[in-house]
Amino acid sequence: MGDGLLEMRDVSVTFSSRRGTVRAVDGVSLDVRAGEVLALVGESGCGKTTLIRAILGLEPLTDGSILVEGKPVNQRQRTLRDLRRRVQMVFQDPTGALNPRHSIYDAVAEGIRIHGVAGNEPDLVAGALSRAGLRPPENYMPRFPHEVSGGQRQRVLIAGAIALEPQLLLADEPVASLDASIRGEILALLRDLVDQHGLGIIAVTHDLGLAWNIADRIAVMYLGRIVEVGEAEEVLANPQHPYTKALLSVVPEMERLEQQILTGETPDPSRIPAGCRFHPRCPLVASGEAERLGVLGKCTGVDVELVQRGAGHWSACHAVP
Amino acid sequence: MRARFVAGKVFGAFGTLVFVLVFNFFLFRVVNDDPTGKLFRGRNLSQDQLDRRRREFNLDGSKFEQFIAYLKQTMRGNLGDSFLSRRPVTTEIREALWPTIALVGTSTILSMLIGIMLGIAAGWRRRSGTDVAATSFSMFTYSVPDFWLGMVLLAFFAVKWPWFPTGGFEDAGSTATGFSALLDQAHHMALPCITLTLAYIGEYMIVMRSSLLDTVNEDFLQLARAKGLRDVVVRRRHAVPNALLPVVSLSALNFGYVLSGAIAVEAIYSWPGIGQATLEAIRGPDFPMLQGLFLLLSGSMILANLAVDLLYSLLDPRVRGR
Amino acid sequence: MSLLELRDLHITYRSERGDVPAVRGVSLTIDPGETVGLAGESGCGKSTIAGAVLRLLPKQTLIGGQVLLDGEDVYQMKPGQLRAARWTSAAIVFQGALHALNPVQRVGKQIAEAILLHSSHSKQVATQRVGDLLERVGLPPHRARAYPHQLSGGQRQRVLIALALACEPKLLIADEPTTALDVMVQAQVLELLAELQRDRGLGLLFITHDLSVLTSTCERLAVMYAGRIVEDGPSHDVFGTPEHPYSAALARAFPTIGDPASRMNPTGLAGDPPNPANLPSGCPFHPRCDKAIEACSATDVELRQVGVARRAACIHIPVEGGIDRG
Amino acid sequence: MLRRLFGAGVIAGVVLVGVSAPSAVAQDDPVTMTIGLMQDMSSPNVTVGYLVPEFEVWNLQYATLTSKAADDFSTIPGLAESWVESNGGLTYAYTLREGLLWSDGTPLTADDIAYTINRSRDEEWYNHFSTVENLDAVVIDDRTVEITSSVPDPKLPTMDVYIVPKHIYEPISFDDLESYEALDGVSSGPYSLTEWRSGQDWTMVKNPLYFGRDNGIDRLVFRVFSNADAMVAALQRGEIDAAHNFNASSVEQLENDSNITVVAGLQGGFTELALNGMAGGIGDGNPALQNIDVRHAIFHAIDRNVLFDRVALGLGSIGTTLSPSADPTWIPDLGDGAFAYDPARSAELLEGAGYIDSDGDGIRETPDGEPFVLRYIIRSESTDAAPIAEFITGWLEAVGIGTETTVMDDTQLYDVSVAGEYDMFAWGWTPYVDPDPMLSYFTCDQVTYDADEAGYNDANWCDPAYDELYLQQKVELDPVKRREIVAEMLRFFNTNSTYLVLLQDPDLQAYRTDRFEGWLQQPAETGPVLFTNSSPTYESLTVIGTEPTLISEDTTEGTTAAGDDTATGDTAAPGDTAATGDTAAPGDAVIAPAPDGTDGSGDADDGGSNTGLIVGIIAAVLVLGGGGFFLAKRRGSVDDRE
Amino acid sequence: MSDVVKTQTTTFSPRSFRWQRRRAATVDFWSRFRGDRLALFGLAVLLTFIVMAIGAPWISPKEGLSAVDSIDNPTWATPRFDYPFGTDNLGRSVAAQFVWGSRVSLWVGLSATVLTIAIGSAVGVTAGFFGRWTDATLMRLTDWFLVIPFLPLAIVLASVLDRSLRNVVLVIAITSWPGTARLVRAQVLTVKQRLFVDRARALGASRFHVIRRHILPNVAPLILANVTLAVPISILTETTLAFLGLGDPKRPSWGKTLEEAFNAGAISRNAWWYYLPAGAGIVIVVLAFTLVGRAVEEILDPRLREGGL
Repeated sequence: MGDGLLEMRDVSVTFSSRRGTVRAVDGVSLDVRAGEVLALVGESGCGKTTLIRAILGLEPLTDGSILVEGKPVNQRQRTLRDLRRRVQMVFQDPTGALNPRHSIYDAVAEGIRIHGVAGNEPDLVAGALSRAGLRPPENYMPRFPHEVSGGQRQRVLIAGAIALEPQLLLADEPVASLDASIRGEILALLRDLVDQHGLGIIAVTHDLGLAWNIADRIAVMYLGRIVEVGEAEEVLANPQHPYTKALLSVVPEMERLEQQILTGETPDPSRIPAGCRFHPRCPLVASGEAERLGVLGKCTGVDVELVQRGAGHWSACHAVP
Repeated sequence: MRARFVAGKVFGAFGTLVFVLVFNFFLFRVVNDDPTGKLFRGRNLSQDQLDRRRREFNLDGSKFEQFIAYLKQTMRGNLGDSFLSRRPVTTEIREALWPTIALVGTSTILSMLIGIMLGIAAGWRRRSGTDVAATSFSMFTYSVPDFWLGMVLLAFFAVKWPWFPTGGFEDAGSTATGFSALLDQAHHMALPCITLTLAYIGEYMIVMRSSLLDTVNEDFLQLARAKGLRDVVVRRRHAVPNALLPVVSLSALNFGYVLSGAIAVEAIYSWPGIGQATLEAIRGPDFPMLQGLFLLLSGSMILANLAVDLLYSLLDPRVRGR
Repeated sequence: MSLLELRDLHITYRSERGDVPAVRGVSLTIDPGETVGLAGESGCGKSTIAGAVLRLLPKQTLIGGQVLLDGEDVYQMKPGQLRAARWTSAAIVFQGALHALNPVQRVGKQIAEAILLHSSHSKQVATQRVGDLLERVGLPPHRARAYPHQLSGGQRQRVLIALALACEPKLLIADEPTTALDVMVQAQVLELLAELQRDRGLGLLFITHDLSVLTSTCERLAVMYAGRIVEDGPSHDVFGTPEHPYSAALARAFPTIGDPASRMNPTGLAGDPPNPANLPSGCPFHPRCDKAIEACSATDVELRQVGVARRAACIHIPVEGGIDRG
Repeated sequence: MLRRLFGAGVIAGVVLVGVSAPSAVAQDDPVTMTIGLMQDMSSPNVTVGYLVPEFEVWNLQYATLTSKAADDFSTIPGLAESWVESNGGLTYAYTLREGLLWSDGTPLTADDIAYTINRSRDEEWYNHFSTVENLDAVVIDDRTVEITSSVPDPKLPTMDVYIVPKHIYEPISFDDLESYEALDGVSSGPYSLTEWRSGQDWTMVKNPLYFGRDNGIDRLVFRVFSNADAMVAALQRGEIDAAHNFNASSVEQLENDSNITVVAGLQGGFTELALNGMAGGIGDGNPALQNIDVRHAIFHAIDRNVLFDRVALGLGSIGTTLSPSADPTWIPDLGDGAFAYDPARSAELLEGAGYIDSDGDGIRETPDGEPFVLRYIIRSESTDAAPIAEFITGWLEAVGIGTETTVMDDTQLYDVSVAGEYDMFAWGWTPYVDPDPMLSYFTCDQVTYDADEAGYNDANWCDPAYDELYLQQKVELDPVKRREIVAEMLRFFNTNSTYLVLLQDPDLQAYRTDRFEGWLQQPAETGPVLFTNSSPTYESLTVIGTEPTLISEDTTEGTTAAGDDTATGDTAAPGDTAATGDTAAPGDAVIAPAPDGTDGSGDADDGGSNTGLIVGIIAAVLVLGGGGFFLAKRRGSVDDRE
Repeated sequence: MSDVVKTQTTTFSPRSFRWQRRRAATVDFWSRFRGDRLALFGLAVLLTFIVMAIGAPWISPKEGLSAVDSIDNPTWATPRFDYPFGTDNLGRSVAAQFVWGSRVSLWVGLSATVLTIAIGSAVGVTAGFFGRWTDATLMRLTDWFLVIPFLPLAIVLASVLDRSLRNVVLVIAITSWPGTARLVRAQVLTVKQRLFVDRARALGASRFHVIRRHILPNVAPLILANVTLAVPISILTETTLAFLGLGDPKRPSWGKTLEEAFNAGAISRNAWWYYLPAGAGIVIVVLAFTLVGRAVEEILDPRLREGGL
């Protein structure tokens, strides 16, 4: 608590679906400070996207609270409008996130108009475009999304977001849909925004390489929970949670690690296992390690909390002492 | 999952049916609240007699009582008696139903079959001669008003060249039975059936064609070819079953549409079916009959939709899944 | 004899808006049991090559050069011959597993269809074989009765692999088999492919944009750019010490965790992949190349030998190859 | 999948072969006469039905005590062979023929007659009640029944109520009677109804026990058409032997057919233009119509000759006044009251009444300065209503009266006429044989004062002087005096009422002359042959090429043992259409000059079935060939994608 | 933060750009449309008929329609110089009826379609966008309308209402909006799923803004394409109603001509000139609309041009 740009306390988001209650986010507490990039890592379906949508009020909270600059996020129209000026989001798929019928100018100007940002609109748009690396902006403004490349579209989205001069930027898989060779440029742009303008960024990703590239801190999410969080170097060099270790081991170029390929796929968030929710796939349980340590009963029966493992490094595992 | 899916669909259909029941009742009450006086005009009716009529037709109580009586009756399968003929509506409808089912059924099947075949031929080889010919033919028939087509066919093939009977379901007073009766009925049905078939081929053809065109670029067709399947096998096993899906849903809509839409064609060919019965009931106005007919038509529409939903789930496992 | 040999393959798509050269002179051979990776970004022509091997491209596509499958030119085959060769000489693991399976047919039937088509097995035998195949790819045999939508993405990809193995081809072409899969599932599928390749001595042509995946899976690697191979060679060498600036940039896009050089230093290429319909003159990479010199915009460089079994197409490589590397 | 579809296609092809096959109905031995008509029965039950078609059925199935002569509706023997008057004309004793039997073999006795009369009076059966209202019947013996009227009744001794079989009707309670299907087929007339297929046809078979003449026709089939043209074509092809109610425009073409005779029979039906007289005081009729000069101006503006030529195509005749009876002899000479077409006179009358076009827009203004515009309602259920409206509104505009037209079906029109919410409409009536009912409709009693108790007076006009005359004729037993009173009533009505009778509507009928002969018009010269008041035509028909045979004794010259009965008096007849008949179509033997354009497409009658077969085969070949084409296509396209 | 970034100035004018863009879109539309020969042909035919409908008073004097004014004409005349399509049973010129009838057919076809589409789109957008119970209620209603037999309902409605063109338009709209509603709703649901709607919400846009700026523009092409395809159906429905005697008695329409021909016995008389022109007129106009409609659909329907403009 305190100086955090964003504070989440025990945030839960549940949906009801035909198959029952889906606990997409299940008790997450996390802070983000100004001027840092937090990478939120996990497999698809782990709830990471739901979590950042909740920050914007796009999903109502079932439990817990989110404070942005100390002000709580709720579903009231006025709060939301105000919130959505200070917090902006960059979407995974820039092609889908841009209305094909709006010119790039209109796409960037949309937020400006909605919030009635003071100033000459074309100038504001041009400023945002050039900050996002689309220079000269006049070349881009009259064009339509399908007339520019994927990387440029992502820059347009970023321009639309920073045109409102937000404090917090939520980037949902910002480069996943882009060609490999141009990802770096976009990441560099994001990193720049943090370094130059002091934004806070939450970057949602499944790619640990991206975290290594730009993140100050990493939070690993599994089935609606944070299972490990800490400084990026620390987490990547010295992962504590078996899930983090497994994720790290399957990064192709991490050949020095023995691969720990988890069986099965991300489980169904409507049927969260009892005890440690990772235990059905946990290599420590599978290899008998947990039993040897005498924690198997806890693993299958007792829910697990985040425990501090070092400076700013927390993880949630019964089997890690 | 399967049983639940079916149950869900049946339940939905039932819900719609209940609304139709309610809607029918009020639709015709809004149209007219006490038809007795008008129905029996031209006959010297004493007040007593009028009152008896009203009682007979459940028109004496309040709207609400009438409604309850109507629901109860309908539940028991009693649709009341026709104002015009005094016979039970169910009997009247039953008699009109067979000719319409024969006509609409045959023409729906024919137009579907021919339409689908034309659609496949056209869509599989886009812009070929077959495609251009089939598409133009379909667009033309799609544009022709069915009753006008009926008039023209009648004028030429029954009046000018009297190859076909001018109308009716079979020869008047026919005592023929068995096959010769069937032949006679078929002979009478030829022109109205051709009319309706021609009028509806176009739509099936156009939908089938565009649906097939959508399917042609699917990856799984590429895979099927890569497996070494012949082109016709790819078409028959992989392309057509997928492309048929929209046609199936169209057929439900069309079935109901044709059933009631055959009104004008039935009128032209003196076809003693549902369409004629509807026209007469509207002219009456014969409310019990109209209620019964609307119930029948919307009921069969609901059934057709249900059948298509279920058929769809047979053809498309994705629908069944959730 | 090579399983597959591409000789100076040119492929040009025809459209109303003009011709689009997708592949411009690719030569490649795969020997039995060999794994070859083909890397490149979207639009570089790599998937087109997969289609070209089994002659699956649209009829009007212009094809130059030769595709030899088991030494026979695919484009000279008679229709019956071609159908017989399909799936037995080479099979494809398609990308986008959801669309590659017929949604209204049980997956078992789709596998059995291929078996029945290319063998004289009875239906029972085919069904049995479908079960075996599914087991081999790590699915319980009863999943044969499932429809594609009832399977998860990873399971579908396994089905596609089983389908590709149905007729015991000697060559497997895997076209982006792991794209759109989660990291963990991707690892599972990769492991499966590697296992199969080892067990059966399959030749494998692995096509993907993910250079890092190729490096860990394939012995040899070819990097494509704008319809051409710009570099090929043993995969670790290509990924670790790329000769072509494009390969280098691509390799950098996959940072090595723990490598301080890439920490807080994302790097990428400026500009966008070229539009195949409108390629830059000279070396098509030159507008994005940080080592471009004036000559690059005029000369299109062919592959040049760089040491043993390595080639790259860059003007900075001496024509006779073998430059000294520090 | 496709193969299965194709299989179905083959089946459909077979169906189509069937479809095109010739009608292979075996020609039965029984002689069948088929009559086409445009309307189905509403019910064959005499206590329920009310449309023209069922009256024909009843006329054939239920003999009446007395019948009506074909020529002039005079009373002739029916079930009764003679009758005797007593009690100053209040009581008649009827003697039945000997040995009368119902078609099921049950004897038909005086008991059946008394039963029918008394029960129908007590239970107020629609079709009987106006006749039997004041009657009481007493069985004297098996062959004698005595009928007494409580008031003087000029209709007697005619007793044309349909006698129903007591042994069938007795078990049916009052409550069940209306839903009785009446397909028992127990008949006392020449035919019994055996089958009715709603919307299609009904069949009557010969009653072998009928007391009258056997015409040699074993079955009558009435076939319902919904398309008059189709019916005409069917007649020309010999599918049917007679047709009732087709379009006037078909007359010329039928006349050209040498095997067909057209009859435009008059039965008193007429079409009138009704103006709202507002007598009931309810409604919102245009007050200008209260002015008799305005009404006469409207009447003079209308050219009935043109309507007769163009709408009626010269069939029927021009109407000059209410025809109160099916018997045309009731219509008097009107003299000046006939309102000839005279637009100048019309204009003059309007000017005189203060209706002047002061703003020069072609429409006159009322004395209050409002444009003089009348609402004209077009009946949707008559094909002639629209052309009549075309003409009338055109003529009214020509004399400066504006019109606004709306279309209504009969139900709606009935509603507004009862509510008095109209200015004018054209509709029609068909009278009974006795003039009383038609005349009664324009008495003040029948004016609608309360929408819940509607009367028949759709002109909303009444006059005490007229009512006075009406009451006089109602009890006048002297036929000559009664005729005089009626003539006076009609002259008064024509001049003072709000009715302008436009046309006498014909029943258009046509029959083939190659199978049956002896068609009879009722009344003679002017009447129709079918669907007439007492349907005498069937008795006189013979099958061409056969000798007529008699079952029992000849009855057409029935012994009239009536005492001093002057059988000239026309009597009331229930056997006819309900009052508000359809003004369907014009007709007469007078044929309008033929314009070009009609080639008698007629007599391509035979060979139809052969051609049908050929067409069927061609169609089948096409369908199968089409299938083959698809098969071939499939084969051809084997490799086109590889 | 704003002071960190130096203020940019630009010469870009959004308004003039928008006009420019619209003009370009129109030109683009036209150039695509022009590529479709059949559609061009259809358009030419339509224009001819529209000119004929508008110019009816000059082409054929109104008197030709009046029975009173045709008293001296021959009846049932075959086509000849002064009566190009012959005359009818009252001596009126069939050609005059044809010319004037095109007015009603086109007018009803267009206005009923506009009304149908307006109701259908309103319901579809509301249901699709607001979802939940609004959607459930509206879709139930739509389903009900879909299963109620369309033509009988139209006939019942038409027989209750006055016979006027306005009511014919109304009846057609009341009975045929559900199809459009479903189509539009489905499209709204698709558009709603698109990420740019999420983005707009994330930017703080109100629902109204989202509907106006994102949903409508993306549904509009579909609606427009639907208009051109719905006109033929409206025309055919009008014709059928008129044929069944439920049209406006005061105005000649093609359906009314056919009704009159049928009632007057043109078929048994072989008066082909009476019923062929009106029917052919319907076929040609409907066909022309269909041709144009298909082309417009192909150009505009977002489902057919995924990702494009």
